[in-house]
Amino acid sequence: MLLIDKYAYINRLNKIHPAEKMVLTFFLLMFSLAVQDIVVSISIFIVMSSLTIFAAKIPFRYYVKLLLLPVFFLVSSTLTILFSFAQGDIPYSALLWRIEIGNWQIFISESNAEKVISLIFVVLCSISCLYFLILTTPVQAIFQVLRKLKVPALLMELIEITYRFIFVFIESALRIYLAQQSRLGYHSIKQTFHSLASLISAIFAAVFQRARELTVAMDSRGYEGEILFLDEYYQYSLKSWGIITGIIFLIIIVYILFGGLL
Amino acid sequence: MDEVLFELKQLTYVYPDGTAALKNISLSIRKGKKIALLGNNGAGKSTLFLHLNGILKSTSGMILLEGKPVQYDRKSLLTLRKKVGIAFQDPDSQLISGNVKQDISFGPMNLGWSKEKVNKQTEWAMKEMDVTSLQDRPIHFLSLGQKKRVAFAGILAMEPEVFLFDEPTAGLDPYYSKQIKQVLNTIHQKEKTILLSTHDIHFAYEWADEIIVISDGELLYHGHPVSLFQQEDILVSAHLEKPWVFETAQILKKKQLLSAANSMPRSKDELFELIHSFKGE
Amino acid sequence: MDEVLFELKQLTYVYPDGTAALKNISLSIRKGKKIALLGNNGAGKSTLFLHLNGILKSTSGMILLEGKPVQYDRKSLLTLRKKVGIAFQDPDSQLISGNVKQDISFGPMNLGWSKEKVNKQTEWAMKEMDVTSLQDRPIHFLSLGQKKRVAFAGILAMEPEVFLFDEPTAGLDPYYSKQIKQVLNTIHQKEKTILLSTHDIHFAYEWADEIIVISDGELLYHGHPVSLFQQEDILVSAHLEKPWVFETAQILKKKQLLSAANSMPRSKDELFELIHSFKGE
Amino acid sequence: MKYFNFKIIYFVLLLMIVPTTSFAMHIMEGFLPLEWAIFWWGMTLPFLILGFRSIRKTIKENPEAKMILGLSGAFAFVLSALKIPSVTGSCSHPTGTGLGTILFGPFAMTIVGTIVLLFQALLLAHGGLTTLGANSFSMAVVGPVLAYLVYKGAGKLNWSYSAAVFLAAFIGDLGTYLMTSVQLALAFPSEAGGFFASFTKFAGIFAFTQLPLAVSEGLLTVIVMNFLKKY
Repeated sequence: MLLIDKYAYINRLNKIHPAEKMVLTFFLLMFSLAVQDIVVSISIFIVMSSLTIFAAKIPFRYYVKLLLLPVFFLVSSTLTILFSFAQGDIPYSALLWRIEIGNWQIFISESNAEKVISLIFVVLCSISCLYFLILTTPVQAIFQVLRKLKVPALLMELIEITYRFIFVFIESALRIYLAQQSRLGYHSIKQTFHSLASLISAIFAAVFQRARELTVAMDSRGYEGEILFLDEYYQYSLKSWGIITGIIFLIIIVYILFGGLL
Repeated sequence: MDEVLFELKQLTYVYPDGTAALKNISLSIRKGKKIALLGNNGAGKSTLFLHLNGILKSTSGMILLEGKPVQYDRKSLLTLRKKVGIAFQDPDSQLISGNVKQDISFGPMNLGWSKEKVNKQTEWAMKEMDVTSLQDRPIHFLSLGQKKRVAFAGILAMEPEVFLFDEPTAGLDPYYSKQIKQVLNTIHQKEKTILLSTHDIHFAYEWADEIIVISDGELLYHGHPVSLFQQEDILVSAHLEKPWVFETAQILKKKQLLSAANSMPRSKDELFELIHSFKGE
Repeated sequence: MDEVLFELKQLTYVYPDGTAALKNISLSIRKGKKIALLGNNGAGKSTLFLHLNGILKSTSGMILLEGKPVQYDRKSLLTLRKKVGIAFQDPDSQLISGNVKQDISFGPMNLGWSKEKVNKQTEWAMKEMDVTSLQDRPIHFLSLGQKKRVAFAGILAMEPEVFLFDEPTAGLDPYYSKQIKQVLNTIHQKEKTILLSTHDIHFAYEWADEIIVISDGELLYHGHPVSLFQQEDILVSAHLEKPWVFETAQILKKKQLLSAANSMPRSKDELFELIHSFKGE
Repeated sequence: MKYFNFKIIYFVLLLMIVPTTSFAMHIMEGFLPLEWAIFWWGMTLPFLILGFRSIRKTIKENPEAKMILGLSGAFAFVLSALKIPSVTGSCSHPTGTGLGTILFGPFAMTIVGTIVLLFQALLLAHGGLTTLGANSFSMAVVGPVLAYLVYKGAGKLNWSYSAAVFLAAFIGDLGTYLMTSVQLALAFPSEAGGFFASFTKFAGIFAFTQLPLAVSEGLLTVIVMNFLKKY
């Protein structure tokens, strides 16, 4: 249903301690955002993509498909940054391209182009970090770390109930959708709106019914106001901390030696 | 009545995540027949239904409807879905809006019929399914048995030629099951083709002209009910049990408490009738 | 083993909207018995279960647990719920979070046991319900049959003395149904009391020590399975059919193809055994 | 007039590149410089705390409310994964901001909305973790607050129920995307004209996808609310 979720549970790195994967991901994310350097970004992108494809064994084609996912946002936003508009004279000299229409100028300045190129690399690097985390770490393992980090228990409970029922509701939404489709519910725009609205209302009604049933079921299992269960057992490993430290050092050394080169 | 309605040719369907739900299925479905589809949960029964309605499109192989390959453009789908009505297992996913009458008119409205025709069809379907007295009730006040009948009326009102029923008696107590079975007879009297999936082997054995067995996406059997249950190997590999009427008759015949010359009884009544009229050999 | 566990005295429950779900029900449930609760959809079976678990509080009448009236303060409820485990019909409303193992540990954790004990109980319950191999899976990866077994394990891990099952086999195909029935035997071997509601009359007849029939909130019958199906009036008013084993045996006896001296067979195997060993009168 | 023509050329160019389905306005992972990512987390946090306190109070009074809120998160997630036809003929995903605010109120929506954004990042790879603060500020704070004010305001002005619902959803969407444009413009001010020029560019660009979506979502929300009123 949700392929990212599925891979998170079945990939080869799923048993690695989530805290280890989170430390690596967040360090590299922060570092690349902080230094905004193309060489660093490329290095991180290569390291994280390799981990995702070769270590976690996420299918290459699926990974590429995921990388293309944010293309719309990236293209439209970077083009927006790339082109500048000005009325009258342009106060800048270093221009790559310029067009004049009426008293308006559209232009691409050198500094803007640099900014955009660096941004694209930083973004690619960041999503490779994000994808590494979400493709290799089950959401529930991330929750476990968040609980250890003392995120309020009530918030964690809300998050967990949400997660559990996302799948229940997707399934019922899908069923309703199929039933409507077989009765020609999506054959015109007007029908589509009507059918979608009744689908949404049905799921919304299910919220209350499920809430009631869940309250009863939890009470009958001795629930006393806080969801408790055994933590899943993950082991910290010297080897992965070694690899993490190695990667971090490598990236820092790359930054010191080659930073600003491109 | 032996015209072929659907012809499936080496139909294969693979879900986006790579699991094959249907494997190379070839079979033909003839007009006016009552066909029961047996198979465990996850065997591919629902997937097959969704193909016959044009909601899923096969990965390979093809489906012919009345000799012509099924097309997937908007207009062809409209014609297909007008011809083929599906009643899903869980009526709650089928009935979602408003009251009984409004829900039943959902399909007819989508067919673009005139208000009068929609109204006429809706009234008629309600009468056939015996839900006219419920017409103003909101859906969520209905019992499960009532919901099922309303869902069926919603399909019937569109006047399809083929009815696909996904486990029509699941979750119903024996009282409502019986009612649903009567409803199936009502529909069949209109010379409609009925294809239904069920776990109720006894019912399938009694009701169906033909039985189709699917296991793990593969077609294991398509033919007469009696000969199916004589083939132990198919029963084992599809996890099917024999209907008790069949099994009891087999044992009584073996023990010569029933004449071996009698044809196999198909229902409880037939079996008991045979026992009654038994004179000893 | 004939100690009384629950004693219901003139139990009546009226929903806030005024409909009476249970009417003046008096019965006692003895320890270690396997009891089947029959009745149509909406007869009041689930409402009765929720009373035994202390979730609903009767409008009038009372419930005694081991001779003492059930109290509704926090502490008494905790004790009651530790004693009485309930498995609901739809496992999606019962399974809460985490993966299989974590969900099963939810109940034991609420009982305030030590981590070691919780772990031991969870492992044990997983083994009993044959879900150990699924322990790391998130709930949404499971099939319906697997979800049911996980839900049962979640109850079993709390080691209650009484198990309430709301239609444990509903929606399952025959293969999974069989598995669930084996699970029931496993539980019963531990001298636990089991009360289950079902529409499967044949199963109830074969499995139960006692049958309780509820219709429209009223108690119609409580006693031995065989004598229930000899009382035609109850069967009619509760819309119940006879189990086919019972009916077939009745007819064979009448026709003197079975000795009238034989006790009524309770299962297919017993019936066929009787037919096999029949020598003529 | 000529200014207008530019934009048209510029947008036609863009429309040729963009796919027909687009997700609602989520700033993607890595797009905001570190300082801005942190800044927006800082802006969102007080609202999260406020929202959290408000729901904690509700839950104390009614324990079932906890389940309802958790399930609402799941509901909102599924809602945002639906595709709705946009008036331009393409498809888009609703934000659910307006509907959620009308149903649950702006405080609960802050928490529920942020949880939904978290799951969109974790399960769908939409948005991101460093940009969660910024996205949450526009979608779970500004959008809901605007939607709520409009909804209540229209009620006070005695406008029809449908008009109030439509405007709440419409303005909620619009507010969200304008806020996102502000965030992007602050992080990437234009060389010529600074923040305002940049804001004009971003707001103009996103108008193409977001305005039709806001209209569609407004209409959808009206139909949904009319359905729910019957329950």
